[in-house]
Amino acid sequence: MNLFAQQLINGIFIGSVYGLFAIGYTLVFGVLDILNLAHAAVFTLGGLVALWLVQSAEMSIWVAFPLATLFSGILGLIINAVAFVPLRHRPDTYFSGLISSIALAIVFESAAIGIFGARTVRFPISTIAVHIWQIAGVTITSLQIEIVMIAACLMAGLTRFLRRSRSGKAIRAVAENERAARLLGVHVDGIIAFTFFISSALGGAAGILFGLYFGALSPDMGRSIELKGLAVIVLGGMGSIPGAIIGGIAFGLSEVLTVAISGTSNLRDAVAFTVLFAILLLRPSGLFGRRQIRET
Amino acid sequence: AAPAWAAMPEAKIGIVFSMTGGAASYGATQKHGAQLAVDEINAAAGDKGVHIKPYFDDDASTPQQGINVFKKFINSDHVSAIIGPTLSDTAQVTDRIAQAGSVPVLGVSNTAQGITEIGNYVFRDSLTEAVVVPNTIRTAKEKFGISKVSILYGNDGAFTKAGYDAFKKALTDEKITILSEQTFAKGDRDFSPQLTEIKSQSPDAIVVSALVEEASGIVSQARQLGIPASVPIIGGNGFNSPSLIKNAGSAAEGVLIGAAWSSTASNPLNQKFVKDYTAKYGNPPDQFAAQAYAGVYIVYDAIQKAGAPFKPAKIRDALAGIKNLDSVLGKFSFTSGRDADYKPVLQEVKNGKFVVVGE
Amino acid sequence: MIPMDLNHIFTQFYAVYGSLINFIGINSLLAISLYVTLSAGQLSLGNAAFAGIGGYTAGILTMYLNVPYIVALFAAALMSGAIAMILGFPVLRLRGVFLAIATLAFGEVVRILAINLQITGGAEGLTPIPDKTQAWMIFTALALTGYFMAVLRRSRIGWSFASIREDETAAKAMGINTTWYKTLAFTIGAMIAGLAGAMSAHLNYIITPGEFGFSAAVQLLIFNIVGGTRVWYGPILGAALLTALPEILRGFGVTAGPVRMGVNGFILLMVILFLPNGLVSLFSHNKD
Amino acid sequence: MALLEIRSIIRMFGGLCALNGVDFSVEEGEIHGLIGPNGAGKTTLLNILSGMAPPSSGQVQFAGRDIHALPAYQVASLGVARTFQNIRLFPAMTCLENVIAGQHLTASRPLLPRLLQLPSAWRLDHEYEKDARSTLARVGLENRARVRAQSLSYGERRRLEIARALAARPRLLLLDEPVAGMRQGEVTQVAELIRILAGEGMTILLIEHNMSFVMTLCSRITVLNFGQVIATGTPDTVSRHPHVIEAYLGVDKSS
Amino acid sequence: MMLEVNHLTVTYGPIEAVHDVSLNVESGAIVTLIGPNGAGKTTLLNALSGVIPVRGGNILFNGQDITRMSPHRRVAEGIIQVPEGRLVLAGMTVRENLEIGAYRRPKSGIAADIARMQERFPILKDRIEAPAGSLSGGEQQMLAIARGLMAHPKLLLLDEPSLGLAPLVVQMVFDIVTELRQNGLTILLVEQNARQSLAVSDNAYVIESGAIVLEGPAAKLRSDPAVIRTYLGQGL
Ligand SMILES: Nc1ncnc2c1ncn2[C@@H]1O[C@H](COP(=O)(O)OP(=O)(O)OP(=O)(O)O)[C@@H](O)[C@H]1O
Ligand SMILES: Nc1ncnc2c1ncn2[C@@H]1O[C@H](COP(=O)(O)OP(=O)(O)OP(=O)(O)O)[C@@H](O)[C@H]1O
Ligand SMILES: [Mg+2]
Ligand SMILES: [Mg+2]
Repeated sequence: MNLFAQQLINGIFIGSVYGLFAIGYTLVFGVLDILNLAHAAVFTLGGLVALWLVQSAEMSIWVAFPLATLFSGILGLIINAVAFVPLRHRPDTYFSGLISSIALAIVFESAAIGIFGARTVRFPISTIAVHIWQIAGVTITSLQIEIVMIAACLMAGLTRFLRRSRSGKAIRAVAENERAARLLGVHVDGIIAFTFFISSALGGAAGILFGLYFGALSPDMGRSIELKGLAVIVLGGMGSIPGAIIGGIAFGLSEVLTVAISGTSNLRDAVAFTVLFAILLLRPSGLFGRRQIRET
Repeated sequence: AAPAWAAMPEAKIGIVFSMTGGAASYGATQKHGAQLAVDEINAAAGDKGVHIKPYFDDDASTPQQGINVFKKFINSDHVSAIIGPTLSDTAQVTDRIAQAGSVPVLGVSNTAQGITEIGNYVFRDSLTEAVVVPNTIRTAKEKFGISKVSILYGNDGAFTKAGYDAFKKALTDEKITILSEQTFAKGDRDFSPQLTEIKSQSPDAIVVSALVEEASGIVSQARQLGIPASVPIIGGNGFNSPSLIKNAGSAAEGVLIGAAWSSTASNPLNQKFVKDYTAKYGNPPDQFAAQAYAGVYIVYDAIQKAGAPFKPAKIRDALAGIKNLDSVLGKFSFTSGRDADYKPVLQEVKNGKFVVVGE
Repeated sequence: MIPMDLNHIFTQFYAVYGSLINFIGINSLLAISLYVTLSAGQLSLGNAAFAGIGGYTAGILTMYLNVPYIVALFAAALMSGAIAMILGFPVLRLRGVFLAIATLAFGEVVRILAINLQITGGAEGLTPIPDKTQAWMIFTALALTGYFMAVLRRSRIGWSFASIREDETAAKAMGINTTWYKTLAFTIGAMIAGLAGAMSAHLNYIITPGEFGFSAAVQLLIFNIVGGTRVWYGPILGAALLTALPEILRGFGVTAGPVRMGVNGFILLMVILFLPNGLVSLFSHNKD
Repeated sequence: MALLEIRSIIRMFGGLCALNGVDFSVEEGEIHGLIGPNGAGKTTLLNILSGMAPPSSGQVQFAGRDIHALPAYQVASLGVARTFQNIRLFPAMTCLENVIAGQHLTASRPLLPRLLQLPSAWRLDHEYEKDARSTLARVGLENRARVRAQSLSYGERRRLEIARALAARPRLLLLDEPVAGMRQGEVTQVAELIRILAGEGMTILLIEHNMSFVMTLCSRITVLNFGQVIATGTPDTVSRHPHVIEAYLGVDKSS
Repeated sequence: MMLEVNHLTVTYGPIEAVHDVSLNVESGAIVTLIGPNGAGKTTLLNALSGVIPVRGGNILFNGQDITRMSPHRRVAEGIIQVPEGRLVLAGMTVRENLEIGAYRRPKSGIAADIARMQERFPILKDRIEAPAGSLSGGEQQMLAIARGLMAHPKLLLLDEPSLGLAPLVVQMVFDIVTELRQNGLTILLVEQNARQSLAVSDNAYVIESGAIVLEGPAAKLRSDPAVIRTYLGQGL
């Protein structure tokens, strides 16, 4: 029983990490209807820059965290300006944006290798105090709780922001129909840039938390989470913030439960992706996806 | 006119590692090791001695790029010998090209089975897990009285899979019970589900086949999840890197590592290498660097024996004849099957250092 | 004297770049395999997995069963095609990125199976696969598929694909059995991919699960977009440029490692930004 | 037996009953109008007739065959073509290509002669293209053949949609607001075209809010309100029907 | 003069869709623009809204040159367009559509305005929480008009407002237009229904192939034989 409880906690935790990564991802996806495949690179760079600030600039993590998050947000603005704005009005913008963001991701990753080296690095042990609790044989760390809390707060806050606030509605309006939004007085280009900023800042923050928790940062760390992040936002329903978190947790749980139930992890990813596959067949627009509106 | 090398004999060597892609972190230290050796050799050769002209290249961690690089080395650069590539997958393909082109190739990190069986031009100085592991398990059993273990390994990479095979065989040979086998994938950062499962089985030890990127995470998360320090973690070549200690910190204490090289081995060549490398690059070397460094010296030895004009075939013969060469790895020979033949070491992490605890 | 020299230069060139040329051929075939599905408006990220299925099928047949190579090639194409057809009916109900992810998930499952199965050689891959692929085979296959695609455009199938790509609902209303045509596109694509995978396995001596993961799938899309998706030779141009790019950069003395990777990415970015219709716009004068 | 028989069609969207037991029939060769207030269920009914969406219950018979359970492409292959209220063209194709794509059911393009590059394939292409051009000419778009559909104006798009539907040479043509966005002169042209088509034996069911168009063109009209038929008959009877005036027409102030 | 358009030229690539058009809209007036399909009416309105670039000429709004002003600032200035083809935000609810309509104006009074719109178009009341994309064509058109009014425009550009509306509702829309004018709103109207639009307008322009071919007081144009022939007709 303890074992099972521990696995559930593991699943919720790793799922929240996926979700954190996916929130920013899905935000841009929802607005522009294009995938920003440089998101994983921002995730990586956010973590690496925070590490650099802590290690080389000898800052406290509490200073480095917001600075690196800000830096990631600015990367988002750069991605938008370089990889998306020039393509905005091309007929193939969907695919070309996909590719240009990959191209930029390659440039970012090579820059990361060039600047930080290819090896895995970690935050100094003293960066953040971690408490470990053993409750009834179940291990929980303070960092885990913090990460799950942050994910939950972000989900609630962002959802509310999108539903209620003026800018949130403007973001959704741009997502629905850019031309209409423009005619209604929405500063579309500004809203898009703003969305990229928020999205990338979130991506960078996720990278920092990831690095803090797992104690491992490397220039290619975005790669392994990229695919899962993609799976998660589709599972949750594109553009849906609760979907991203809940999809993340669902994905995390399916991974962990495979291990718990089968006792071996050989098929962990296979099961996770099969579940994704099955859910898509049952609910073609994901768990929380927008319902198909009439076409005729 | 007389060729340039008549005055200053120069042997061309192609050196290819994964500078980008999934194995980039290993390729980076390999290149450092090789570069250091080349610089030392060329400095020592002075005006008269045989120089090495290195052609460095990147296989981007993929077989296709590896093939292109090998073809270029052989047909365009006309190198006399090749060192690399980083990954066994790639070597499976590229070494056949070297074989077909009759250019000797020395793998310095390929550990998969069957690589040297490709042909008589294919060598390696990397001890395979199959050589290192039995010794590790035997010593560990004697020392800790281990009778039941859980295994955790990466099942999607040739290196970690080969390590697993070797561990499994050694454990069976030693009649140690395997409680469960868990796997992970390249790039995984979270190992808590597997470790939770393992914890629940209360093994005497955890046997792990992983490269250092994942190994550090596994070691620290195992301790974080409350697997007591009295349950040792046993790893292979992949663990043998200073980053393990750097990244896992105190959790790394007590980890047992069977490896092909030890940074603390008393061998003076080795001590000098560790010192020079650390001075030059600011980081202590890992096993990848050491094997690459040794590889350049091994090839250089063969080159000198073969002599100008450095015909690949003659270098091959000289390589095959290497016996008890002094190297950072120890007294180095090739087996008749062109695999490395020297003594592995068993190390333990103590007070943040690798300490040799047996052979 | 001169002909001999030319001959020498040619053999020399082929010795150095022969395998590069072969890879261009194989990658072009893979790119076209995706082009087929794209031309029906479906983004499949499963084609790399179909190449893997083809590669393993053919490899197992020639290695263990001594099946003649040509038969193995056909078997590979058929196997990939059959799986695509079975997969297609449920999956092709999905649209856009949902389809892409479902096919990607399929690819991941195939990859993980290949890692865990005995017959595929697990993580170490299937090796040594006999070396049977020759340049002429690759380029004959490429020429035939290229021709097929060029001609298909003006056929009933081609028009149906185009209609579905433009507006699936309207296509249905015009009497087009969209499910069938989408499955057809998916299947043809998978067959071409399977063939390419089989040829690649018999060129490289080995096939490993790592070869057809996410990045391989995306790479095929990159070939298509960089080359241009308006005409059948677009994907070929894209595959040729991007496959040769590392070699070209090497020729210009761009050092190995992160710098080359960065320059690679930068060039990719430039092509996307400044050639709106891909490389084909350099060759066709059809302006918009 | 009428060409199209619609019996007790009900269509629910969640709790909303868009069609609530609709019955009427369309005779072969007639021009039948379908009118009613916004949201009455006209487009929903058209979707059901063309197989784009199944009814919640009820039957549709076309030429004696039940078609309410058939997928859209099969309904189309029986000879039913339609246009869309919110215009669904193939945006990146030219006008000519849109019409050629619309020939799916009528053009045979065998693959083999094409693969062998036989002249017959080219001849067919040529023929079909000529057909398409004359179809474009029927809706007055002959000089826009090479223009992409996405750069047409609203009214031109409507006409191109009609042309594309005609390319299928349907027995029954369903038009959803064919003259929306057209001026009087243009409306007259479309009305003329529809009359000619009916004269050629085509049956037409059309939805329209342009009353002078409907009243002068249709031989019979069915009026829907809240998903139910409130009147059906000749333009004269319908336009005098008090329910219809109250729910739909109102009292025309401008005349 | 509220709106002054001088020698305006708009192109799509090589095609000139609007050619050297000059027109004026006086404050508080209703001006109708009529012309055949493809004449350039929508193009002209889009140029006024700033969503497509202008090739030549200029646009003055209350004396201020807005030719290069970005669309959202024009909206802030009070120029609102109800676009052709509705462009409702399909996935957002009817209420959210209306709220977004008021994006550029102060928050106060939005709820009251929504209530007023629901009164005008009862259907919007019934479906207030439904996604706009599920509405019927005509219902969406009503929503688009209501959404435009939510902005409290100074100059309202209406592109075919009666498109797809039932006769009763068309009547209502024209009633609203007259009512708005009484409240001092200025309107530039593009309408298929030339007869009715000329009836409520002060001035009118006829545009053909991108150029103004006729202009004058609406009453005068209503009796122009050419206009009668092509735009008013006698029914069929
Ligand atoms: N997919 C759907 N989901 C929810 N409601 C729908 C859907 N489709 C139609 N409706 C509703 O059903 C009713 C009928 O819609 P329909 O489009 O058939 O009307 P219509 O008669 O064509 O109106 P109009 O003349 O305005 O085009 C409307 O109230 C509409 O909101
Ligand atoms: N995006 C575009 N690209 C190229 N040409 C266009 C584009 N939009 C419109 N046009 C062309 O510009 C001309 C004017 O179009 P516009 O939409 O302004 O006409 P309109 O007067 O509004 O017609 P309608 O009454 O049919 O709505 C037309 O010839 C049309 O084909
Ligand atoms: Mg309708
Ligand atoms: Mg218009």
